[in-house]
Amino acid sequence: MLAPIIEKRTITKDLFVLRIEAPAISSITKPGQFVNILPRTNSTNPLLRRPFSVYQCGDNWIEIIVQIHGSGTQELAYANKGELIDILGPLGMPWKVQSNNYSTAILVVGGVGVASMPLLTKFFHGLHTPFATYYGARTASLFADEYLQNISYATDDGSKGFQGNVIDLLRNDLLKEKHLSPKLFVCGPTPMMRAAVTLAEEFQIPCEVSLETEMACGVGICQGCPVVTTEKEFSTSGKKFHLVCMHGPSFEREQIIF
Amino acid sequence: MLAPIIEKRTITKDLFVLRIEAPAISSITKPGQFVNILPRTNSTNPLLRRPFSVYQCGDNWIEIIVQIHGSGTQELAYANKGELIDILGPLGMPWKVQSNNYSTAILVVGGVGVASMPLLTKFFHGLHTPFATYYGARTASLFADEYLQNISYATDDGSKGFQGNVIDLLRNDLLKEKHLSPKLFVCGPTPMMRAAVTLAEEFQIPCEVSLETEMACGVGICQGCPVVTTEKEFSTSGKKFHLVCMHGPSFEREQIIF
Amino acid sequence: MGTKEKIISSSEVDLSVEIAGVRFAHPIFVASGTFGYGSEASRFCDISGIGAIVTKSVSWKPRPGNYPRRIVETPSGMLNSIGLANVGVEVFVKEKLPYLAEFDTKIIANIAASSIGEYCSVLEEIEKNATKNLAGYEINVSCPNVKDGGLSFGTNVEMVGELTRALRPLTKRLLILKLTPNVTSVAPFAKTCEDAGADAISLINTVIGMSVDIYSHKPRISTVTGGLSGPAIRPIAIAKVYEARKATSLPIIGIGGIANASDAMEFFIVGACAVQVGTMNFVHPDAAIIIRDELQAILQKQNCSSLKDIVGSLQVSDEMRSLGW
Amino acid sequence: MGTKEKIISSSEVDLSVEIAGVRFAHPIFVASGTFGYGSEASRFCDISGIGAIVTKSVSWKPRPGNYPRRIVETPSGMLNSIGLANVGVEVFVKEKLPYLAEFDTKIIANIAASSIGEYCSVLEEIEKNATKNLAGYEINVSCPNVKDGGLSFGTNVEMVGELTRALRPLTKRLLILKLTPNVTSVAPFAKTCEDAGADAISLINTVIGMSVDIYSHKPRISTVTGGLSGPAIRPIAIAKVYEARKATSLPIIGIGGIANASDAMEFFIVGACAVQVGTMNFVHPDAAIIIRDELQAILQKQNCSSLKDIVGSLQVSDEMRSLGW
Ligand SMILES: Cc1cc2nc3c(=O)[nH]c(=O)nc-3n(C[C@H](O)[C@H](O)[C@H](O)COP(=O)(O)OP(=O)(O)OC[C@H]3O[C@@H](n4cnc5c(N)ncnc54)[C@H](O)[C@@H]3O)c2cc1C
Ligand SMILES: Cc1cc2nc3c(=O)[nH]c(=O)nc-3n(C[C@H](O)[C@H](O)[C@H](O)COP(=O)(O)OP(=O)(O)OC[C@H]3O[C@@H](n4cnc5c(N)ncnc54)[C@H](O)[C@@H]3O)c2cc1C
Ligand SMILES: Cc1cc2nc3c(=O)[nH]c(=O)nc-3n(C[C@H](O)[C@H](O)[C@H](O)COP(=O)(O)O)c2cc1C
Ligand SMILES: Cc1cc2nc3c(=O)[nH]c(=O)nc-3n(C[C@H](O)[C@H](O)[C@H](O)COP(=O)(O)O)c2cc1C
Ligand code: FES
Ligand code: FES
Repeated sequence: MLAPIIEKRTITKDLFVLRIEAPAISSITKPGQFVNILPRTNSTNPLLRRPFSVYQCGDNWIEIIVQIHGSGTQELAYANKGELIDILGPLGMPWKVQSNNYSTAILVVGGVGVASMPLLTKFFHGLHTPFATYYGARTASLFADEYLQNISYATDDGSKGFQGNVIDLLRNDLLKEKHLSPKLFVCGPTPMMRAAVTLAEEFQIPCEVSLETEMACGVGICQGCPVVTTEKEFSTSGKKFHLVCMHGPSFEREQIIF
Repeated sequence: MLAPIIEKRTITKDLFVLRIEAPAISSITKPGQFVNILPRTNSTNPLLRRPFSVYQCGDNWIEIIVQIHGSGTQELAYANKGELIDILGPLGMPWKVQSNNYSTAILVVGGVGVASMPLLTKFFHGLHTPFATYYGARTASLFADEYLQNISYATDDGSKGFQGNVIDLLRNDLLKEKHLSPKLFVCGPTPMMRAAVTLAEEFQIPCEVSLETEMACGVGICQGCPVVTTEKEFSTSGKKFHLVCMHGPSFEREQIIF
Repeated sequence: MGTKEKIISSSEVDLSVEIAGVRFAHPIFVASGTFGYGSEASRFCDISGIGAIVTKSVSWKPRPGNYPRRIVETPSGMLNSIGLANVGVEVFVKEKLPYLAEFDTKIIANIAASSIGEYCSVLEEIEKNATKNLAGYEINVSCPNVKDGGLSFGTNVEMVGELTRALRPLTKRLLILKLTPNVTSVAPFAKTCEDAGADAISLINTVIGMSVDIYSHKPRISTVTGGLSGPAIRPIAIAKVYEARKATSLPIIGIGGIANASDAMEFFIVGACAVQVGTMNFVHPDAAIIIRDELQAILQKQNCSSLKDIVGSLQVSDEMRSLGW
Repeated sequence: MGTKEKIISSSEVDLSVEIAGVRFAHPIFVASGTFGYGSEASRFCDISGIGAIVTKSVSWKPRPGNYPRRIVETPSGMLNSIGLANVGVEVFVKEKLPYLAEFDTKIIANIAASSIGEYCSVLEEIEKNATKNLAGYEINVSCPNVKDGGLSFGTNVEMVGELTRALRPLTKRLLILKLTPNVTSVAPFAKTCEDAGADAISLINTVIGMSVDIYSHKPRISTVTGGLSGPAIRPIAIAKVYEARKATSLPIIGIGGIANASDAMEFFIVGACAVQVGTMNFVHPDAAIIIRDELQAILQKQNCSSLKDIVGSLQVSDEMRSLGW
C-alpha cells in the first residue's frame, strides 16, 4: 500500500520518526505489531522490505521510529514529507497483555527497542493497569521518551538516572519488591533481552521479549525468520522453530531459546 | 566527482534542466562533449552512469537537459536543488568545427538532440561564423530553444513554423541555395540523422552527426559502444569499429555506417 | 505496430495457457517456497486470481528446516537456506490441500525427497488424497540447501531420467521436473525429461551463492552456501530457458527474478508458456496478480490478442546465431 | 576485538601480497576487459596506485569484436558481449606494454585464443617482448561471447590441463588460469590447474545470461547470450572461490561484483589472496584506488596489521559444514 508521509521528526542524528497516513493500519494495530516498509520503490536495491514496530497510532496515521543502520534505513532517512512509501501491515502478533499471570506491567527498554513501547503504555494507561518503565541508554541524549510514562532511567555514563545498565536497576527494584506480581515486557538489544530473561528466571516472573531477525517477507511465506523453540509441536514450520514474523515478534521466555 | 545541483528548471512534463556546480568541467568543455552521470549513489540499481551532452556552461557551472526515458533519468528527475550528484567529464571529442570545408554552419536539431547545440551556437556566434538552426519537434510546446539562435522551426502538427519534418524544410532551403558552402551539424533521433546524411550526400556537403549508443563506461575502457566504420585502420578497437564515447559521439558522415 | 490496426481491448486478450491438456486461466504462477501454502498471504492477495500455486516443497516427514540465519539480502537478490522446512506429506494432504481446494485456482504440489522411493511415496500419498484443483506435481531435484534435497539428483542426468520414469506411471496429472541452473549445460536434462515422459520442465531453481560477515568472519548463511534468487539472476534464468527451449519441445515454465510483466514477457518470448514468481512475492504478496494485469495491458498495447502469439516468438537472425564474427 | 588491544595506524597495515614469489603492493587489481590498456582511464585514475593491471584479452590477430549491441544493464549487473575486441599481440607488445611499463605497478597480460597453439604463440610473443613490470599471464579459458573464445576449453577439464602443461614451460613468470563459473563444479578445474603447474587461478569470469527486448522480440545482445557481471553475481563468485579454495592450495585471485572494500574482504576471508575489480571500473574508473584505501581503513578498524591474517580466515563450524540437519 502506498501511503504518504505526513510528518518527519528528527530525534537524534541517526534516529527519526515518520508519521504516515494509513487509516487501514492505524485502526487495527495492536501493541507489539509491526509494519513492513519498502525503502525504495522502483529499485531492486535495496530489494526487500524492512520491518519497523508501530511506534504510535492516531486516528488515521501511524508513526514509526527509525534508527539508521544500513542502506534501507538510510534510504528512509532521505524520504521527505509528502512522499509516498510502500507499507504493509500490521503484521505479527501483539504483546500478550491479556494473560492473567501478572498485575504490574514492567516495560524494559533498551535503545531503539523503545519503538514497541508507546502503544503498550497507552494500553496499560487506558486500562489503569499498574505499570512502570525501565529505560536504558548509553547517554541521556539518546532517550526517545516522548510517549512513555512512569520511567526509571539508566545510562552507562550516568548522565541521567541510574548509572549502569537497566537490568541492574530493575533487579534492585525487584529485590526491594517494589512491584506487585510483575511481568516483564522487554525490547532492546539481544544481550539485554537475554539478561532480562535470566533476571525473570531468577525471580520466577513472566517475561516476554520482542525479537528481531532478518526477514524476507514478514508475512510467513518465506520461512526466513526462525527462532528455536522449546516446544515440541507448535507451528506449521515443523517442530523446532517459530517464525518471528508470524508467531512473534514477541515470545514468552518459556517458548524460545535465543 | 560529487557536485551540487544549484538549479533545476522544468521545460515540459518530462524534460528538465539541471545546473550543476562543476568548475573543473565547465572550464574545459568544448561543444559536443558530454558528461557521464550516476543517477544514484549508494545503490547498484541503476548500476551504470548515464551520458548527457553538456547543454550550457557558465563560469563555474554546467547544465544538462534531461528527457525522462527510463529508470536512470527518472531518478534524476527526483533530484533536488542542493543535492550532490556524481558526475564525470567532459568526455568524448568535440564537434569538428575547425575543419575548413564549410563557411556556413547548419545546426539540425530534433527532439532532445538540442542538448549539444547551445555550446555550438555560442561558439559560432563568438567567431561570427554564419550559422542557421533548423529545429524540428512534434508540436510547438516541445521546443527547448532558450539558448538557440537563427532558428527555423518545423512541427509535425504545424503549430509552429513549417509543417512537416525538419529535413524537408532544410532541403527546401538548400535547393534555394540559401546557405553558402554549408556543413550540417546534426543531432536528433536516428531516422532523422539518417535522413540528414542522405540529404548531405545528395547535396554533396559535409555532415557531422552526433550518435547515441548504450554506454557502460563512457571513457573507452569497456568497448561497449561501437559504431561500424567505413575506415579500414583507425582505432585501437581494431579495424571495424569506432567507440562512440571516445572517438565520438559525433562523426563525419563518411566515417561511419549507422 | 501501425496505428491503423485493430485495437484489442484488455478483456479480449487471451491469457489462458494449456500445459499437456491442463488449462490455466493465465500464465503467472507463484513459485514453490515463496508463497507458503496459500493461507499466509491470503490477507494480501486474491488467491483465486493466481494462475497456479506451486506449494512449498513437501517431503515424506515434516522437516524443521535449517538453523538460522536463513536469509541474506544481496544486490538485487537474496540468498536463502531454508532447508526445505515443511509440514510433511501427512499434514499437507490433511490440512493444506483441502484449504487450497477452496480457491478457484490450480494447485501444483512440489515434492522434495532424498531417494527415488521417497519421491514416489510422497507423490502416491498426495495422489490418493488429491483434491479437485490439484493440477499436478513439480519435482524439485534442485534444492541446493540440504544434503538430501535433490541437487545430487539434479546434477546427474541419468538420475533425473530414472526418477522421471519411476514417477510417470504413478499419476496422470501433470508431471513437471524442476531443474537446477547449477550445471554446465541444462540441455541434456531437458532432453532427458522429455524422453522419460515428463509433461513439462520448470527452471530455474536458485543459483548457488555465498556471503560472508566481514566482522565475525563467518558465513552469513548457516549452511555456508545458499541459493541466490531475485532480479539479479533473471538474465541467467532467461539464458537457461533459451538453452532448454532449443533442446526439448516440452512446455517450459520459466522462473527466476520476475518482478513485472516485462520480465515475464522476456521468458514468454524465449519460449516459456508460463512463469513462476518467486522472491518478489516477499516484497509484494500480490505480485502475481499485479503482473497478470500488467501483462494484459502490455499485450493489448502490442495489439496481441493471445499470449500464444508471444510464446517462442524470439527473433534470432542467422547472423546472431553465429556467436562472434 | 577488545578495546585494550594496540591500535594499528593506517600506514602500518601491510596490504602487500606475494603470489608465487611475485610481490604486489596491494591486492586490488583491475580485471581484464574492464580497464582497457591503462591509457584510457589514466585521466581519472592514478594508474601506479593499482595493485596490478590485467590487460584486455589479447589474441594473435587483432579482433574487431562483436557487432553492436554489446552491453545491457540488468538489475545490479550488466550483460556484455564485446567479443574480445583487441589490438592483437603485435600492437600489444609494440604499443601497450611499453606504455604500461612507465607506471609503477605490475602488469598481467591476459591471453585469449582458440587453440593451444595460438595460446602458446601469443604468450611466447609477449615473453619475447616482456617489459620490466610484466608480472605474468592470465589465461582466459572462459570467455562466453565468442565461438573460439576459450569457453570450450574452460568447460573441459582435460583441455585446461593440457593447455596449462603446454604453457608452463614457456615462461617463468606467473601463469594464472582464469576459470569460468559456467560449470557444475569448479573444483576439478582448480585441482587440474594445480597439478599441471599453474601458479595461481583467478575466478570468476562472467556468467552466461540473456535479455530480450519485449518490443522487437529480439535478444538485446547481438550474440543472443552475453556474460553477466557486476554486484549481482558477487554471491555466485564467492561460492565458487570457496569451492575452489577447498580443492586446491594454489593462490586464488577472486573476481566478481566487487564494488567496495567490504566486498573484497569477503573474498579474502574465503581464501582469495588478491581480487580484481571489473564492472565497477565503468562506474568509478578509480574504483581500485578507492577500494585500496577503504581496505586499509577496515583492517585498521579491525586492528589487523596484515592482510595475511585475513586471507582464508573463514570460520566454519562443523555444524555449518553439515549442510542441513
Ligand atoms: C519485528 C521488528 C521490528 C523492528 N522495529 C524497528 C523499529 O521500530 N525501529 C528501528 O529502527 N528498527 C527496527 N527493527 C530493525 C530494522 O528492521 C533494521 O534495522 C532494518 O531492517 C535494517 O535495514 P537496513 O537496510 O538499514 O540495514 P542493512 O544491514 O543494510 O539490511 C540488510 C538486510 O538485513 C536486514 N536487517 C539488518 N538488521 C536487521 C535487524 N536488526 N532486524 C531485522 N532485520 C535486519 C534488513 O531488513 C535487510 O534485509 C525491527 C526489526 C524487526 C524484526
Ligand atoms: C553521447 C550521448 C549524449 C546524450 N545526451 C543526452 C542529453 O543531453 N539529454 C538526454 O535526455 N539524453 C541524452 N542522451 C541519452 C541518455 O543517455 C539516455 O536517455 C539515458 O541513458 C537513458 O537512461 P534511463 O536509465 O532513463 O533509461 P533506461 O532505458 O532504463 O536505461 C537502461 C540502459 O540503457 C542505456 N540507454 C537507454 N537509452 C539510451 C540512449 N538513448 N542513449 C544511450 N544510452 C541509453 C542507459 O544508459 C542504461 O545503461 C545521450 C546519450 C549519449 C550516448
Ligand atoms: C526462500 C525461498 C524458498 C524456496 N523454497 C523452495 C522449495 O521449497 N522448493 C523449490 O522447488 N524451490 C524453492 N525455492 C526456489 C524458487 O521456487 C525459485 O525457483 C527461485 O527462487 C527463483 O525464482 P525467483 O528469482 O523469482 O525467486 C525457494 C526460493 C526462496 C527464495
Ligand atoms: C565489458 C567486459 C569485458 C570483459 N572482457 C574480458 C576479457 O577480455 N577477458 C577476460 O578474461 N575477462 C573479461 N571480462 C570479465 C571480467 O574480467 C570479470 O571476470 C567479470 O566481469 C567479473 O567481474 P566483475 O563482476 O567485477 O565485472 C570482461 C567483463 C566485462 C564486463
Ligand atoms: S520473514 Fe518470511 S516467514 Fe518470517
Ligand atoms: S562506453 Fe565504454 S568504451 Fe565506450
